[in-house]
Amino acid sequence: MTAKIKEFPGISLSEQDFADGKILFNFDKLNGIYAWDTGVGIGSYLASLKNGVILGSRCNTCRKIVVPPRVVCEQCYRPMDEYVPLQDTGTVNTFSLCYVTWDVKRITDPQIPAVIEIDGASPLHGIMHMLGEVDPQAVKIGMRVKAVWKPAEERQGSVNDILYFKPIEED
Amino acid sequence: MHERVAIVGIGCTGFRSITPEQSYKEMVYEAAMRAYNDAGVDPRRDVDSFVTVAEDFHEGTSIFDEYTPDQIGGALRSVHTITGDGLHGIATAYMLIRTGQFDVVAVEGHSKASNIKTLPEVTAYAQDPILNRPLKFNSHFIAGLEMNSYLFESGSTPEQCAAVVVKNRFNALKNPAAAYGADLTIEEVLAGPILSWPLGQRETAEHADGAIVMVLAAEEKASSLSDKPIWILGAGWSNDSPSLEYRDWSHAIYSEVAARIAYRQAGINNPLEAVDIAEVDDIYAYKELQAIEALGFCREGEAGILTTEGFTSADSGLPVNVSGGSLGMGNLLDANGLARAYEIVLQLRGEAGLRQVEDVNIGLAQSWRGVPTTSGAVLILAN
Amino acid sequence: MGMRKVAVVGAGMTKFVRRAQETAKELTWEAAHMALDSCEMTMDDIEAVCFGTAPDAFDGVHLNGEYVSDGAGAWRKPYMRSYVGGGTGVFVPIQGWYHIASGLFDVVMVVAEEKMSSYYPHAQAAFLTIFDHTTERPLKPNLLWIFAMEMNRYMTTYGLTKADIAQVAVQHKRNAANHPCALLGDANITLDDILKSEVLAWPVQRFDVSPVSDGAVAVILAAEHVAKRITDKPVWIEGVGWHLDTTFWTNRDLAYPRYVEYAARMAYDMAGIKEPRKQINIAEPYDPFDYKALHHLEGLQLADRGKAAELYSDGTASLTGNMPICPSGGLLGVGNPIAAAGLMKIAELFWQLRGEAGARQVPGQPLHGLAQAWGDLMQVGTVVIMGR
Amino acid sequence: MTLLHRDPNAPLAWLGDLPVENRYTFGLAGEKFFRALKDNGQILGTHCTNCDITYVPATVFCERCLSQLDEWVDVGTTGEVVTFTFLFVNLDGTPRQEPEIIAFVRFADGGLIHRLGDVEPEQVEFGMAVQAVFKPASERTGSILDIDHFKPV
Repeated sequence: MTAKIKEFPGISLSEQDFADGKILFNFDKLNGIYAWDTGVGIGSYLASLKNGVILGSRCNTCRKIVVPPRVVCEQCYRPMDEYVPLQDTGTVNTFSLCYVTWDVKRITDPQIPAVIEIDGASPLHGIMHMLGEVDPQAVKIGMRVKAVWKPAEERQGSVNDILYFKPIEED
Repeated sequence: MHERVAIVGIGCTGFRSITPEQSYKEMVYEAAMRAYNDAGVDPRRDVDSFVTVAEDFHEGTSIFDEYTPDQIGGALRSVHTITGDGLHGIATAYMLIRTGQFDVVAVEGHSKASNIKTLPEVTAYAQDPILNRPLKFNSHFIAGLEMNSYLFESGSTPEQCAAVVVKNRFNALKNPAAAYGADLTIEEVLAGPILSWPLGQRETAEHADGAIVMVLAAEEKASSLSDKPIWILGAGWSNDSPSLEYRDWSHAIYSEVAARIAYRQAGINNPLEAVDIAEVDDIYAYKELQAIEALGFCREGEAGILTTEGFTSADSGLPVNVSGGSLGMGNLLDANGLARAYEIVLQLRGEAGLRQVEDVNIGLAQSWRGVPTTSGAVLILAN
Repeated sequence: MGMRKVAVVGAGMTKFVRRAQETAKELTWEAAHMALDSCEMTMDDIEAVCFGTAPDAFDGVHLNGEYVSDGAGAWRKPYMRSYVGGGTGVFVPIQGWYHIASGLFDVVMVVAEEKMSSYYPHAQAAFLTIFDHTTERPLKPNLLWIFAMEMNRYMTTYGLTKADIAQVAVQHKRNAANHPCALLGDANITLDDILKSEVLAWPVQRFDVSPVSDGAVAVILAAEHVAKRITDKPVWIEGVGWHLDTTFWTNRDLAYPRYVEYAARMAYDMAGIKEPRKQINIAEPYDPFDYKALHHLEGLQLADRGKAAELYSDGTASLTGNMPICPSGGLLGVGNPIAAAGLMKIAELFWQLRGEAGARQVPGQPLHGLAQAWGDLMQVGTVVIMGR
Repeated sequence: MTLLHRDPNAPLAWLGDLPVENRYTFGLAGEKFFRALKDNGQILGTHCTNCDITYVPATVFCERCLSQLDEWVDVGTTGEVVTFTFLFVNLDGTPRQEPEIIAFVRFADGGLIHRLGDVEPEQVEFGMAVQAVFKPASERTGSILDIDHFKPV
């Protein structure tokens, strides 16, 4: 049918069309404020972060330790058996060197988000966090890293209680 | 194709004005566990597909469908989300099973309304951004306009609307899951603050948190899974004009169309004769009257009279909202229709406890998606 | 009783543009109107409407499905909106399929629309809100992060180079030069252009990414008895599949999209396809980023793990190859108004299988085509197989 | 249902927002409708010959048959109150002492939602004729607010 149709609808505008007032438009902004109940699993995860511990949970059926902790195992749908405090070290599963912020501003020094497999959790089980104190070009998949925590008195029970993960030397 | 489909398991948790001890995922998990236990199924083995109903801005998350699978046992399974009411979710599961490709399908809906700190402003963001939002009106004005038009056209009265509140909140006293049971008088209802005249605050359902999960199955499975399968006789849903400028202000035409579709499937010509019990939308009290008329239980202008005469009370001709409705159980956002259907299933199974209605064989659940929508759904169930 | 057969009988779409003047409703209507015209139907023939759009944040309206419904023709008709993130565009025809296959309806309008430019100042920022509000959003993530991290994991696992992957962008953007609705078609683009484009989030560069855009697409589905009455060239929906993986995306292997594999197996089973590499004549895998097309071809079992790039280097994927991939130009070339982009792939298969794709027509009268989309937190696969 | 317990020190809730800001084009119909409102103080509709309906505000498509509409009509500035309400809550849900008087004012087969002014609540009636009161031309921007309110004729 595209062979027969000559004209497709759709009028393309440029930013200039808005600036010049060539078209009519308006703005609005949502006032959307939420207080999400943290509940059992994530509530305990946050409380644990405040104490400088990354918390996981174990499913005895699947013989698996996951992070963050949750009350039900998504694989077998059995209740998770217990909490497991994990190490604050891990291995870089993957990463990026990002030159754009979330609200699309260019930056010269890249942010380095990574998925970090946490020691003590099952293989491939990790969390997303940032890398720091590292030359961006030196970051590698498989690199060993350790959490750099905020001082205890500044922690609020938040993933930001960890400032970032930094490389560690190991034998 | 599977012609016949039944509800074989139900579970819920809630319904309370706040639920701070549980995350939304944990709340849904609890409801799902109950439903799977009720149906005697293991979701990881026996459920072929999962349908959830949710809206981004009710959750505070974009493409919220991301967060639906784990707590219902749907990880790495065929799961999808409908931005509709729970009855749209049931209708979707009904269609999936009827294709013949799926034997067992689960449906989930929930509300964490207490987590939305700016609900009036979130609701207002559903208004047309060019024609309506610049006026900066609280969205209750739409219900005010509609109620006034409905009263004027139908000859119904504010007292009749207040009688709906009295009935439903009284019914809720016998429902242990209901958050807002009360023994009130019409005068007490009318004495409350006005939201958008003629609509009063006490004729508007308070919000509640809660989750509901249901398991549906094709006929062959249903009979083996459940002693009391509740059969779907008909499912209809419809929209009307979404714009405030072109819609009909006094009639719930979307409910009329949805009912017509559902009745045709169910082979029902005379609804009042066929249907033994109904659960209808009552987010605002006048909506119950409007719905009773749109569903063809009586003529325009008669629903209010039937209500004050007690015809829709729990022990009378056509019991309506024996559960307490949204006025008695709370407004559950996208899960409202599931709560209505939940009560019908309990009643048809004979498991409604103190509020069990005698001799019920066919029940009807109806829902509306709230202001500013013109979206309604109707489900007809039988034991 | 066997399953009811469902066919695509009409299609329409708008141009994909960076900023559309039309409102979301108007874009939706333009596509719907064209789809009706294409098969000489009227709204009297349409019994139900299915609508797809991804997050409400883009169009900027709460309960967006309700707001846009009039443009999709939902007036006094059964209407539902479905979504599975980026997978929505290929899900909404599945939704239409089950409406008809259920026996409840015979003719259904399926529309997908996205107006990303309504999100201000930049659509990309909306993606912050797809992350977990408590455990991830405080890190201020953007969408590029997860793509870049997945691409990195994929490249490293299989030892692929940027040049291996950039071939995808070259070919899709070249194909798009023949698509009248395309935003970024370029017949002369080279590998070097891709590799030298601005680095956004290494390993992702500017030309590895599809552009945010506005647009809408509509198709009309009909049950067998109606389809045969309307057209002598119905295109059948032979198989559908969809799977949604766990939300905990940092707890699984990012190198391989197992959810796409599961969705594909579901669709192949239904379509009776035993040897996809031989039986699928055209593939429209989801390509919002160039590596994603490769990732998906592997999940779809159309290439061995880590080997999909070879389909491009050995010519299999080209317009005249054995299995042309994204003859439309894909998201990389035509544009990526999320849900509409997925449904564009369905429209493309419809036109290709009918031999109506004009300058993009692949030779050899293809019998079976596959369209696939993907989305959420690297989590969902949606697959539709169509055939003559 | 769960074997895990909640840490007694767990924070109750995580507070956050949904950052959504939008810029809406008025579109094909809105462009013409609001220019006429702004420049000429006119209220325009479009007519669907197929359904014999005149939509106000104007739209480029008929929601019933999806036909393209290009027959534009000026429907005047006086309409009829179809329904009305007195709104006692603000946008954020807080109560207000003086109500907003809001009406749906019919023009042809459509109409406009707007405020009523120059009238007491008890004077408002169904079917009452009301007229658009425009802001001075210099203050109009191309918005529904270019009409300040409607008042009884």
